[in-house]
Amino acid sequence: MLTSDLLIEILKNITKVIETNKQYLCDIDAAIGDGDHGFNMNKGFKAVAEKLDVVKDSDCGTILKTTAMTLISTVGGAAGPLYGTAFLKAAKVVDGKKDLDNEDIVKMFDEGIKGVIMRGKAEQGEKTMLDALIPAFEEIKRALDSGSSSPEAFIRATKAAHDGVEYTKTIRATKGRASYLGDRSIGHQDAGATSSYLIIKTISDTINK
Amino acid sequence: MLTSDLLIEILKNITKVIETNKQYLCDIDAAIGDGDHGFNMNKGFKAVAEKLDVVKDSDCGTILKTTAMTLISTVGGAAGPLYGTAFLKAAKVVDGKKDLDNEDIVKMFDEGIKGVIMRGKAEQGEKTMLDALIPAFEEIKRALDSGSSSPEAFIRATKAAHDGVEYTKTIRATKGRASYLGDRSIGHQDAGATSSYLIIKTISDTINK
Amino acid sequence: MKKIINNPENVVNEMLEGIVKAHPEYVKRVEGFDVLVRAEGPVKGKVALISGGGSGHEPSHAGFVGKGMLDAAVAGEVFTSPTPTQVFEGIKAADSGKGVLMVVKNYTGDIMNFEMAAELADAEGIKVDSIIVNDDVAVEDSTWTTGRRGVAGTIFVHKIAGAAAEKGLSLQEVKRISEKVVKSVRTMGMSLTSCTVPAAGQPGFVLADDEMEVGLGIHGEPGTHRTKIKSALEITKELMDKISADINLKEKDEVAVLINGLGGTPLMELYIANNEADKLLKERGIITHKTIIGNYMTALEMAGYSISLLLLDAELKELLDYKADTPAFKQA
Amino acid sequence: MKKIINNPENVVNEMLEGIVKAHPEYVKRVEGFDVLVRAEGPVKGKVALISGGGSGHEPSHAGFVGKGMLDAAVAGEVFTSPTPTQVFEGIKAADSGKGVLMVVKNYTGDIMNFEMAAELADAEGIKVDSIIVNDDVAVEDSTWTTGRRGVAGTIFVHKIAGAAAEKGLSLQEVKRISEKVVKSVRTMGMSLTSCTVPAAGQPGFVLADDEMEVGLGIHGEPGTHRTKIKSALEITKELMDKISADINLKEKDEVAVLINGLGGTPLMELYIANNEADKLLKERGIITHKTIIGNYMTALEMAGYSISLLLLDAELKELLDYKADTPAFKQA
Ligand SMILES: Nc1ncnc2c1ncn2[C@@H]1O[C@H](COP(=O)(O)OP(=O)(O)O)[C@@H](O)[C@H]1O
Ligand SMILES: Nc1ncnc2c1ncn2[C@@H]1O[C@H](COP(=O)(O)OP(=O)(O)O)[C@@H](O)[C@H]1O
Ligand SMILES: [Mg+2]
Ligand SMILES: [Mg+2]
Ligand SMILES: [Mg+2]
Ligand SMILES: [Mg+2]
Repeated sequence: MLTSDLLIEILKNITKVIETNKQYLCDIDAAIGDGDHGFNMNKGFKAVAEKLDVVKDSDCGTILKTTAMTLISTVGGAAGPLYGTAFLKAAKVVDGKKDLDNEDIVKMFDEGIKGVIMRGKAEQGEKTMLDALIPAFEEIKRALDSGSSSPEAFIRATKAAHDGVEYTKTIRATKGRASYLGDRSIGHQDAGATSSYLIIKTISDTINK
Repeated sequence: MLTSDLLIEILKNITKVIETNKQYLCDIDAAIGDGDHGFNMNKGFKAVAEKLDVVKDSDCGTILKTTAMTLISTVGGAAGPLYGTAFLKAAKVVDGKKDLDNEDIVKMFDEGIKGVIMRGKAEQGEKTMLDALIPAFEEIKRALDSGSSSPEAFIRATKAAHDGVEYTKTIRATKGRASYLGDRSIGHQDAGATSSYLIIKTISDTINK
Repeated sequence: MKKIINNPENVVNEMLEGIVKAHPEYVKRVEGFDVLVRAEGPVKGKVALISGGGSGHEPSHAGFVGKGMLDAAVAGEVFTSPTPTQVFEGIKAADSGKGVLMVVKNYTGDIMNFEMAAELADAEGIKVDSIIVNDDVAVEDSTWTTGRRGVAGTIFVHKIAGAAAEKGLSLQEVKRISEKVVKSVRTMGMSLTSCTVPAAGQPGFVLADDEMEVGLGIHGEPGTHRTKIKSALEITKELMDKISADINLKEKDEVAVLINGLGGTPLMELYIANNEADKLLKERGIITHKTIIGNYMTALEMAGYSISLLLLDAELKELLDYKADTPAFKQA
Repeated sequence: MKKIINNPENVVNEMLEGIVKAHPEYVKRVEGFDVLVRAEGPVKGKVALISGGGSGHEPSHAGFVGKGMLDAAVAGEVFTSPTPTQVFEGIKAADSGKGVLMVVKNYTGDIMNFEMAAELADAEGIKVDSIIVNDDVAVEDSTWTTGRRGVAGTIFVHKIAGAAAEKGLSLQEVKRISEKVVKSVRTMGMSLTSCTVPAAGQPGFVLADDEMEVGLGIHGEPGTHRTKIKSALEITKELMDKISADINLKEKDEVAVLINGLGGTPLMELYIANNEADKLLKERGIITHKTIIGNYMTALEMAGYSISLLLLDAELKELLDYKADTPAFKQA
């Protein structure tokens, strides 16, 4: 069960984790992109954190929509529209709800990922955030289907996301800035996949606390 | 006695010496000027050397005038007009003569230096080529007056020119590019004084050979 | 990092202020946003042309706001696409009712942010269309990738679409002409040095003293390959060969040439490169109608340059020669 | 040394070729000399304005050859004054019988070479006069030194004297107006990096990663002092204070501002500096009539900039605003 209070806490923790990893994400992006992913994400989530007080008593839909709109209006780059769209689509699923059950969680994730795909026109295996998000989502589904609790499911999802990040090292980018490098992108991990992994890990850490 | 053949030899030797010292003169100029004095001089004397074959049977006036015009039309910078004017004025003194006596030599030097002063409006002590030329000239006069031979006089002049270069290290530039530096020019030797010293030394080495 | 800046986080804002103060006769700022619009805008009776992208490419794009070129420019953070909110403000400020054409360089971020802005504008009933510039032949244009990047060739779109809009053509016409420019322009660049994003504080990559990077993007992204530094002739030939092969130039074809400095290259070197480019074109019997040379699409202080060739027809030629009056591009 | 060049000994020649090929509608070359004159020159019925100096300051001076500015530009080797022979060719090619005014920057070499050229011209019966620009307040103007250097303020002389000549004024009048500009303009600059003369192959001086040089010349000559790098605000204030003190600006005075890049500075930084300069002028109640910003008088790839202030009166204002059409300066 995910309450709106817990959701607020998760978002606050994501802000902290992104801030801590700002330079790390930039360095990863610098190797095969333009080195700004950490700044972009940090700018966005700092803005989100500032808005959270205003919506702290709202339903999950409002919280996620505010998060989405804030990311969209502050991040820019590729990450802004992608994460923004993900949160926006997730928000729609839980509109008006203060407490979310496992079904909501799965649906939220599913819609969020579909949003990323719709916006970015990428698929799994193109060395993007999807390579962390999709395996994580599939693991959540599998875990919940087999009767695991959501905290347990997220522990497994975190592992899957991490594997996804590792997988991005082995492939050639065909979407995003790194695709310009051709085969030279192989050997480097994807920045967006890394931030997605950090976000899933933070959700897991927060609900497992 | 200075013959036109010896004059040609002197000019060829100057060309070689300047070429050998190209980088050295640039480095000196770089410290307090713009680092091109060696290039400028080298460009000019290489052009002079090319012209020497044409005038090799001419009188000293023609040889020096050709040298002057070539320097004026190829060197540029501060050194071009100054050395060019010096040679031009010296040429006038010996117009039509194939053999020069000591009196001619003194007069040539005197007029040449006056040309530098007329063109550059500097005087001794301003950290320019004059700080090598004037003491050298005075030493030549002194030596010849006291009955020395011209080869002897030039050995003494070379020493005086060298002292002049050393002296430029102790003073502040008030003319030329180095003057913009104010007191920061103290401690560095002047590039033009150094090339003047090299020229006098080459005359001396050639006639003492 | 050596830069004449105050706070690295505030460079875009201070730059925009400095632009408005330098060129009040050309541009004004949309209050509260990183958007510059024509001083007299929105201009009645014309399609509005807007562009933008990450900052750090100055004079692109704000320097081209003015008569005969752009109506508005939207500035993102350095090398980061502006947000849909910012672009949407640009659209609103530029639109005079005849529709808006967005000139977008082909980067995932730019495409998505401008697309979302268009969705917002659409919801408010503003007619918006877009043209995607993808002139960089360094990058392979395959269906499996995001395709070619948009680089300096974008200037030709600004100039020619700008002239079309200024002459009062419809949105559909301006878009058709823009598409023709995009189809007819190719660019390739190289660099001698990297550049430093102020907020990052260190260069995106490092080149050894005898190395150059060929085919790189305008954000300090690594290029297609790195080699020992070559002569102006060899470099220019490599770029020209790649471009000409791609655009399939034939004898008697007429082109416009853009020799674009990346920010840190002395004009002397650009002219030396132009001397080589011109010789190569003449050798092939290609006619140079116009040469544009200088810093137009830069990557901060990067040393290097790109060559763009635009294959002309009568329509493009007339619009290219049409008068323009902006801070960074003026033509009588 | 990293440069897009072929042979270091041939950079000036190849650059001039590249300029003529890029701008045939503006300039042509005097065959066999490093001199560019107006494509349509000599222009009948007007005083000819010529300038020149060492190369490496592009677009100065060839970039300003055209309507309303220069009639000819003479290019020396990099950072080396051109010879009298070259200048004399410029004089002959530009003169249409109404006399020639030479705009000379105050360097010993330039002064002497231009002076000797004038002597040659005089011997051929050509009316020649000269104006010496000495705007650099970094250097003390005392009777014991060669006086101040001529730097970026020279652009204002080109522009204003150029307008006066274009309007058909006499040599005497054009000279009077030029003298007024020289009296009314002051400049000071700073740099973050050195620059490398191609033939030398290594930088003229070296600055540490956290150092800047203040008050330096445009040839890589060391400046007046070296300090830790400061903010755009502090740097701009230091330059502005020195300039304003020297020219004694008062409230309500009207000025033209030139924020001049030295070649390797991104436009972004120039605009940030302009933002500060504008604030400082407003604080003192000084009115900015016009701002010119970009690379006008450069020192190869040097990073840094200079500020020039020109105190205006009605006459200078009118001539400054007069139309100009040259490769590097256009005004409707
Ligand atoms: N089309 C796409 N679909 C999904 N993710 C993408 C796409 N393009 C880029 N990304 C993700 O965005 C990340 C880069 O984000 P960021 O650095 O903030 O933007 P930019 O590339 O504009 O600088 C990449 O590492 C990748 O994971
Ligand atoms: N007014 C002057 N009178 C005499 N010599 C001068 C004068 N100005 C400069 N010089 C000499 O010229 C030298 C510099 O020559 P060079 O480097 O070729 O020219 P530039 O200073 O134009 O680069 C100085 O070292 C100095 O000796
Ligand atoms: Mg990035
Ligand atoms: Mg010198
Ligand atoms: Mg980016
Ligand atoms: Mg010099």
